[in-house]
Order: sequence, then structure tokens, then C-alpha cells
Amino acid sequence: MKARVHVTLKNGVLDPQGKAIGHALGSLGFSGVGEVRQGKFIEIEIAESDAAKAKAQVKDMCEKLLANTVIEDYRIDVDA
Amino acid sequence: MKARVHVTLKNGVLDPQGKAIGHALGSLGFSGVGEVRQGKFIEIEIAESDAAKAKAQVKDMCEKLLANTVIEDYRIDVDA
Amino acid sequence: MKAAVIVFPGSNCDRDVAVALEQSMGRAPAMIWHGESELPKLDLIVIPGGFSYGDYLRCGAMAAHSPIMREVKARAAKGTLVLGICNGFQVLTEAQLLPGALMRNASLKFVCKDVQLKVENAKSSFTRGYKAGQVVQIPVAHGDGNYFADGETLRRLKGEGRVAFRYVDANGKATDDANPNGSIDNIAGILNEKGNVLGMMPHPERLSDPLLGGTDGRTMFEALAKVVLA
Amino acid sequence: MNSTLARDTATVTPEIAAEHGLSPAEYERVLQILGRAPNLTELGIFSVMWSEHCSYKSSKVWLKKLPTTAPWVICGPGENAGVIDIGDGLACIFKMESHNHPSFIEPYQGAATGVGGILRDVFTMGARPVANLNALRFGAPDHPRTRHLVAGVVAGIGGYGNCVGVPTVGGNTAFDPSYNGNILVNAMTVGVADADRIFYSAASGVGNPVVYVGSKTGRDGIHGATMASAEFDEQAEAKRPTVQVGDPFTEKLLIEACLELMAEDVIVAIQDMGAAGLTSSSFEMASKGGMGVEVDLDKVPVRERAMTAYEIMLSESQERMLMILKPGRENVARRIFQKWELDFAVIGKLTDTGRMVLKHHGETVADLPIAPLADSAPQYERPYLPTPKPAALDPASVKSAGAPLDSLKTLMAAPDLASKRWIWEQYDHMVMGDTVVRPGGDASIVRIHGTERGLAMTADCTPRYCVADPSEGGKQAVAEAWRNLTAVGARPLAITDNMNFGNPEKPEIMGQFAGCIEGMRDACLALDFPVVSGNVSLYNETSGKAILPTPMIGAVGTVEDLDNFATADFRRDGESIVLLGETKGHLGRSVYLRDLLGRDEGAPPPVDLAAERRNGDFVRGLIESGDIVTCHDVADGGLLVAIAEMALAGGIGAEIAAPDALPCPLHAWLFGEDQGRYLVTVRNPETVLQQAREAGVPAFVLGRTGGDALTLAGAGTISLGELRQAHEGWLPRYMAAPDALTQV
Ligand SMILES: Nc1ncnc2c1ncn2[C@@H]1O[C@H](COP(=O)(O)OP(=O)(O)O)[C@@H](O)[C@H]1O
Ligand SMILES: [Mg+2]
Repeated sequence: MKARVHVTLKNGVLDPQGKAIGHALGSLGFSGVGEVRQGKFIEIEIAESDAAKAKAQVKDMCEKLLANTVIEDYRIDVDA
Repeated sequence: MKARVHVTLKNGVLDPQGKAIGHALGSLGFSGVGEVRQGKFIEIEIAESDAAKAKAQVKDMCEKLLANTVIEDYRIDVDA
Repeated sequence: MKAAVIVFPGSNCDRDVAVALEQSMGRAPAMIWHGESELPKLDLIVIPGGFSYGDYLRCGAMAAHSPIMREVKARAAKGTLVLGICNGFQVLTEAQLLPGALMRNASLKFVCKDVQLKVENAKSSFTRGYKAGQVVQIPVAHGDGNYFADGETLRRLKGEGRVAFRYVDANGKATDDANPNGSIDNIAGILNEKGNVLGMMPHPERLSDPLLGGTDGRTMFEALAKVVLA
Repeated sequence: MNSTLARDTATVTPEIAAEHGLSPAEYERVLQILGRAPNLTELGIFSVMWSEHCSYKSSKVWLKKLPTTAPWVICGPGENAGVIDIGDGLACIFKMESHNHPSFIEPYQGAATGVGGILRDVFTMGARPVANLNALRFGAPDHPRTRHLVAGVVAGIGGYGNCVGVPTVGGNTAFDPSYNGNILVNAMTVGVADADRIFYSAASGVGNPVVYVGSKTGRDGIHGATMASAEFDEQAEAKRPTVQVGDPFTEKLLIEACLELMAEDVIVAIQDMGAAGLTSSSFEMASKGGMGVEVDLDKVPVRERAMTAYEIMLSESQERMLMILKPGRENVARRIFQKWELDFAVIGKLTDTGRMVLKHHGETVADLPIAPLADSAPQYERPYLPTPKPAALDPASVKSAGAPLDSLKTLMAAPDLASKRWIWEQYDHMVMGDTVVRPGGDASIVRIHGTERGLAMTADCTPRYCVADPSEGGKQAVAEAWRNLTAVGARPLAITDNMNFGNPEKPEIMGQFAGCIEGMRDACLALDFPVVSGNVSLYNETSGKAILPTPMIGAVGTVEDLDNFATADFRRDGESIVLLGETKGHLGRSVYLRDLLGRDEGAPPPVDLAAERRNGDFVRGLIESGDIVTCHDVADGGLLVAIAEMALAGGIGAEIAAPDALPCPLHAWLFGEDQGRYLVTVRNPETVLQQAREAGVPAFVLGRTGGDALTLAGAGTISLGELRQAHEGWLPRYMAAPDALTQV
């Protein structure tokens, strides 16, 4: 089973990469670009075949390692 | 309108970060962890309100800046 | 008196800081592999610079979960001095021994150069060799040294005098130009509540030898030597 | 045997051989050696072993002309890197290598893996890497790709070097339109080892285990042309990138694990898996030792499913090494590699058959005779057409570009002369705690850990000289490297070279190659400066247009006592500035002529090797005796540029005056690029002038240090602030545009 995790910066946390990208897009001539935020997208193959259990396991992974919950939020999707 | 871009390494391209994450999850005691791949997730606010046009614009951004198309693929979703 | 340097896979300033410690303390520190789960009797624990686990995922994140870090936390709670330099600072925030986080440099570029620091707190065991307000020169070398903390945390850090160092210009002003990485409030180093844990991005071990260009960093190790030898 | 091999034999045709880069004659030779058609895996092995990259087939006859010996040379070209004796029982191991093409395709990863590769060449011989350098050539600054390439290459070199924790202490960077389609990324690593614990690659001992360590093998870098052939279309997936991705974290672990293992008495031979990975490493180790080798490809750690023998043998996955261990010592090695969490696998053994036999899924998938394949590797004496000698340009015939200080300001901001701080501040140049002289000067100095001695190092080449007169240019490149080491007070010991040229099948290009080698040879002999390692990169052409011939020289010397070395910065007010060496005002091929007058003309400045040596030995003597601490050689841009660099480095100005009787127009005197010159400062010049006279070294007092401006008598004053803005401003401003953004 595959889990997909989105890790994004919490609201209010400064995002230097997003800011730099937004700035660069502007200079490249793209108009109407508002806020840009960059996060991570992590795909994990897991042996667990029960979706609920898999999700719980991945949540545990996020809390322990994948996200820094001081500054980041995460979202988990699992599929078969 | 908000565009969400997933940038992921092409198949077969070594992902040292994913590898290290997989390894670390193992050391943390998670069992049954298979391959881990890490990509980027970029959210962009754009003024364009026509979905098709927005998507085209973001595609252009990906080609020019957001993705390194030599080793990365990208996927774009737009919503209102 | 005993000091130890924790070595993670990917640490690369472990030898450098060991050299500086030995120079000031007259005794080589113990080098402790991250896989150990126990520490000997110690007065000072140093978490060195480098790229633990390649700095993959987030700088310091994987190292913060090493077996040895449980023990480091326990010692810190008991008052043992803990110094995190550069990657070590990142490890300490990830391990939540220090508040806030270190983000990508605002320039998105790695930066290696001498910077000026203002000593904001000269009372801690680490900084008492300096005078409060003194401007010292110490190099930085990092890609992720952009210190961030939320408003409440920041207020507390400042209110409690826990900002140890700020990036300043030659006149001691905390300007944007003097800030090498975009850190909030030009913060270069912070202390924990009890003042026994210091995290800082600049590398004092790199300016501890006149031949290498200066000795402002050595002052810190000499001050530590006095504390732990006492 | 042939029956089990037959499986994919039918697929190899002369066309497929051609796709693999084998000429019809070369393929004919393959058939002769084998007495049958090769299968695809075997063909792949032939093709890489006989490639230009591995066989040096176009360059070998010329490389043989370079001097490679000296009493202090422990190991010259032929091993992974060169080895010299640096005293105190220590050896310095170093080499430079190109990663030009991959860096053009994907600048970050191309440059990063270039650094990784050269590091492995050095630690594979038992050295701890102590410094990296990088020599870079980019296209014209206004070419649409240049900025992106600069950003990516610099980030990649930093990303890798910073992470492994080896300081990047120096380099050389320039721009020219000839590199628009072919940038150069030449990376150099310098390491230090115990002189009696050097590790070589020749295999020995029948039955000894062949051991694979490091990262797993993937389908990285397998050549695109062959991927397109029917055999590999099975998965029909999107065109697979051939880009290799570097993993500096694994490299760091590999360095530590290998050095730890080397302290034990278990290794017979060791070799990194560089280009052509497992093929060239196993083949070369067996070939050098006159052994046979048998490898079971099922034992090779792989990271992708269903890899074929062909793919496993040709993969260029990074961060891998191959070793031959002493019998029964596998467990010692396994324990160390497990501690560092690296893959470790016994994949085969040495045999006495003289053949390379590969097994996969229980079948023999290749069976090749080693000596014939190695011995009959093609070697070409390619036809060459010497570059016609250009006529010298009379300095009196060159008009001035304007007021001298205006010209100076423009030159200080010219892409080739502008400060490269923007680059080297992205490199950790201080890690390891021994960087005594940081980037920005003539040569960088790294203390030999735990001693009071230093290693000085530099990388140099002036391609615009080489293209005008390859022989003079080759000579100059070596001389300039020698001069840069001398300028910090080091004793130059040896060089590594990276020969970057166009298509060797063109006689003019071979003429450039031959000419450069001749000039390098003369300089190496005259300066006792042997070549101990090197690398050749050919076919640097796009649409038939070749790069400027670029024989990049990396050089190493020792500073015997770190109490006495020199740097380029003015340190005190009121010191006399003394110019050593002769000034004729040579403007041919100068930066002044090119950048201010738009003329690429004339002959390059000749290098008088006897004067070079005399002047350099004199300067070094002054530094070693502690008489001077400020010294800078006069290079690109000439005298006034050199003085401005010294003033900026020290934050102290100067007042100077040209002599009354000039041999040439003033602008030629100020901006000419005559060779073999140094600037030094002294409190009292009389003694130095006297000593110079006795040594036969031309010497002249130009003026005095002091103030915060540069004043040229009769020509006005320019403030250091204005000069600094010009000099430091160009590259950051150039790189501020958005297409420079590299995220990674
Ligand atoms: N790519 C680079 N990496 C590191 N340092 C560099 C690089 N390019 C130039 N430098 C540094 O900038 C300075 C000027 O380089 P160069 O013009 O080659 O010096 P020189 O004229 O003495 O040969 C040197 O100290 C060199 O080490
Ligand atoms: Mg020089």
C-alpha cells in the first residue's frame, strides 16, 4: 500500500523558498502571481494492507519524523 | 485561483533523501517500510480565473522554473 | 572535568571542535558515536556541525531521533552544559531542547564567511568570557540558518535574555545587510530557559587559532574550561 | 560455453556496435579477439573499455611526452591519482578530473557528481581528502543558458563538497563564447596519506574475494543510444534520464568507512567505480595484476528490479567502490561497512584464467580474455596540424582605450577579472579547521593537520593564449601555476592536468593538443614540476565549433614553515611596492586588448622559463626568510590590476608612478601581461633591490602603500570604495536575475 504525505508550513511561518520562487516568477514575467508556498510531498510504500491501520502508522511517522510539528502541518492519503 | 504543483523525481532517478528517510523510519522501529520518494509540493496563488488558462500558465512556470525537467516530472492541479 | 562530542553519520566538524576543546581544556573530549545509548560522566556535551544524515528531510531531524539524544536530553534536564554548533543547533531545535526552527537561508544559498556577532548575553557559562555588547568575529557556514520562532516564543526569548548572539555590522547594529541568512531579529544563537543549553549557527571552533585568522571563538572554549574545571 | 552465451548474441550487429561508438575497424578487432560475435553485454564492455574516456586512444601518444618523475614522486600517472612525498612520512595524493558534459545537461548534479568522483579517486588510494578546487569555464555572460549553468554548477559543487566536509579552497573561473555549448567543470581533490600506506589497484592472489561496497547499483548513466535499442524497450517507459544523482552523505560515510578499513591489514587492492562503473573497475584491477576475475552479478546490490547484466556492468551509479581483500578477512571489512550502514557484498573472486567471466541467473553472460582486450585497445596517432605561429603585436601600434584609471575600473568589473567571492562564499572553505589562506588570493594554503607545515594549491590556465599559440599557452599555464604557488611562498612540487579540447579527429584540434603538451613539457622540465596525474576531455564541440584549448593545470606545493608565507593584501601603510621581473608592455592576447578594444590579436606573452625560475626562486627566498609577507604575481589584466587587487584585499590604497623612461606606451606598461612578474611590499626597499640586482632579477620601486585610494601619478585617483564596487559588484549583480534560481 502506498501512502502520500503532504508536509506544508503552518500559516504564519515564513517560507523563504516560496518567497524566492514567487519573486523569481514575477521577474520571469509571470503576472498575477500571489503567495507561493513550498512544501514536501513524500510517498511511502508500506506493507500494511488495512487502510485505517496504514494511516495510523503513517501518522505516527509524521509525528516522529516526517514533519516538524512546531512549524509544519501534514496531510496523509493512503491507497491500495 | 490556486494551483498546486507536485514535482517528483523521474522513475529510476536516485533519490538520496527518500533513501535516507526510509532508513531512518526503519531505525525508528517502523517495520514494513518499502521505497520512500521525496518530492516537492508547491502552492501558487494566481490571478487568472479561467482554469484552462491558469493551468497553461502554471505549466509554463514548471518548465521554466519550478521543475528540473531533466530529472523531474510535475503534475498540476488548479481549483477555484 | 569532561567534555564529549557526539558524532552522527554525516557530522563533519567533530574533529574541528575536538581540536578547539583540547586546546582550551588541555584534554581531548570523548567522541561518542550516535548509536550509543549511554554517556559517561560529563560536564559538557557538544553537538558539532556538519550534515548529519546528509541534512536530508530537514536539517538535524534524523539525528534528533538517534538513540544518544534521549540521553542528551536527560543530561540537559539535569543541568549538564550542551552546546550545539550549526548542525548541532538544528539538532537541538529538532529535539526540542531549544525553541523555534532553522529554515532555509533567505538567499537560498549556502553561505561561508566571517560575520560579526554581538554578545547579547554574557552571563551564561558559554558566553561569560565576553563582555555584554561586545562585537566578535566568528564564521558561519550553512544553508539553513534562518532562525524562526513564533511571536510568543520570540517575546519570551528576548524577555528572558535568552538571545545569546545577534548578527551585527562592524558598528554593532543589527542591520539586514549584516544578517547572513534572514534570521528573525538577526538571531544567531539562543539559550534554553535554564541557560545550560546553547545553540548557535556560527562556528566558534573555526576562529580559535591565530593562524586561521582570529581567536574570538576560543574565548568561548576557555570560558567553558573555567566553568567545568571549577 | 558459447551455447549459454548465445542468448543475445544474435542481437549484436555492426550497426549496434557503431551505436556503441566502435568504429568498423574496432569492431573487426573485437571479432578477432573473441573468434565470435560478442553478445550485448560483452559489446558494452568493449565499448566502454575502448572509449576515449577509458582508453585515451587519441591522447596517449602525446601524454607520454610529459615528464612524470622527480625524486619526490611516489606514483605518477596510471593509478587513480598521483602521489608525491611531502616529508614527515606523509604523501600528498591529488588529481583533477572533468565532468563537462554531464554538467551542461544538468548543472547541479553534473558538478556534484564530478566532485564525488574526484574525491573517490583520492581516498581510494588511502588519503584523507583535505581540500577541493574547481576550475570552471562558462559561455558568454549574455548567452541565455550561462546564468543557469553558473548557478547550478556552483550550487552542485558546494552541495557535494560542503556535505562531505572537505573544504573547497580555490579554483579558477572565466567566461568565453566558445564555451556556450560546452562548459568546463574540472574538479580537483588533494588528500594526505601516510607515505607507507598507499593503496593501489592491481589485483593479486588467486581466490581472493572481490568485494563491492557503497551504494546500490541502479540504471544511472546508462547511455541513451543503447537504451533506445530494441533490447531495452521492454518497459516502454518515458525516456529514462541518463543523469546520475550524487549522494554526498553516502560519500561521507564511504570515506570514513574506507579509511577505517585501510587502517586494518585487509586490503589487497582497491579502486573506485568511476565512469563505466563495475566494468572498468573490475577489468582494470584484474588487468593491472595479470589476473582473471569471476563475478556473480546476482550478488551485486541493486536498487531497481530486473536489471540486466548489461545494465549492471555499465551503470554509472555513484558512491561505489570495488576491493580485493586478503583471504578470510571479509568479516573485518563487513563489520566496518555495517557500522557505517553501507552495502557490502562479496561478488566474486580472482582467478588464474586471465579471463573476465560474468555469471547472471546461473548463466555465463560474458567471457572475455583480459590481456588481449586491454593490449589491443586502440591507440591512434591522429594527424595533426600545428597552429600557425601568430605575429607579435607591437605595443606601440595599440591605441589607448582611455584614461588609465577608467580602464582599470572597467577591467576590475570585467567577467574574467571580477571577484569570484559570490562563488567561493557558497563553498565551505574552512571546514576541517586547517585553512590558513582562504580563496581569493594566488594560491590557497591548507595546514597539514597537526603540523606547522602547509600545502599550497592552485588551478590555472589561460585559454586565449593557448588558442593563439598552443605551445606558449601550455607553457604559460604551467608557469602560472608555479608562480601562484611561489607567490605564497610555497615550494612547487607537482601538477595534475585536465586537457579540455575539441574533436581530436580534426587535425587542427590535434595540433592544439600537441602544441599545448609540448609547451607544458618544456615548462615542467625547466621548473622541476612533473605531472603526476591528469585527465583528458575531448569532443568539446557544438555544431562544429570547438572550445578554446584549455589545458587546465592543478598544482601543489609545500610551505615549509607556516610562520613564513605571503598573501596578496597590503598590510601596512607606508611600505614600498616593488615590482620584480621585466615589463615590456606585451599587449597581444591581453584582457585589455580583448575587453576594452575588442581585439583578439597577436601572440600571447612569451614565458622565459629561465627568468621564470630565477624570479620565482628569488621571491620564494624572500618569503621563506621572513623578509616579505605581501606578495602577488602579476597575471591577467597586468600591473595596475594586480596593484588594485592587493589594495582591495588589504583595504589599503597606494600611490604609484611609472618610471620616466618607458619601453612602451603607458597603457601597455600598465596593462600588458608580461610573464614572470611579482609585486611585493617592504618597509625599506634598499636591501631587496640590492639582493635582486645580485640575483639578476629586474626590480623597480613603483610607489608606496597608504590611504584609501589608488593614485597614479599624472593620471588621477580612484577610491578603493569605487574600485571595490566594480570588482565585487559584477558577479552578484549578474547572478541576481531570476533564471539563476536553483532550488534543489
Ligand atoms: N570556482 C572557484 N572556486 C573557488 N575559488 C575560486 C573559483 N574561481 C576563482 N576562485 C578564486 O578567486 C581567486 C582569483 O582566481 P584567479 O583569477 O584564477 O587567480 P590567479 O590570477 O591568482 O590565478 C583565486 O583565489 C581563486 O582561488
Ligand atoms: Mg595569481
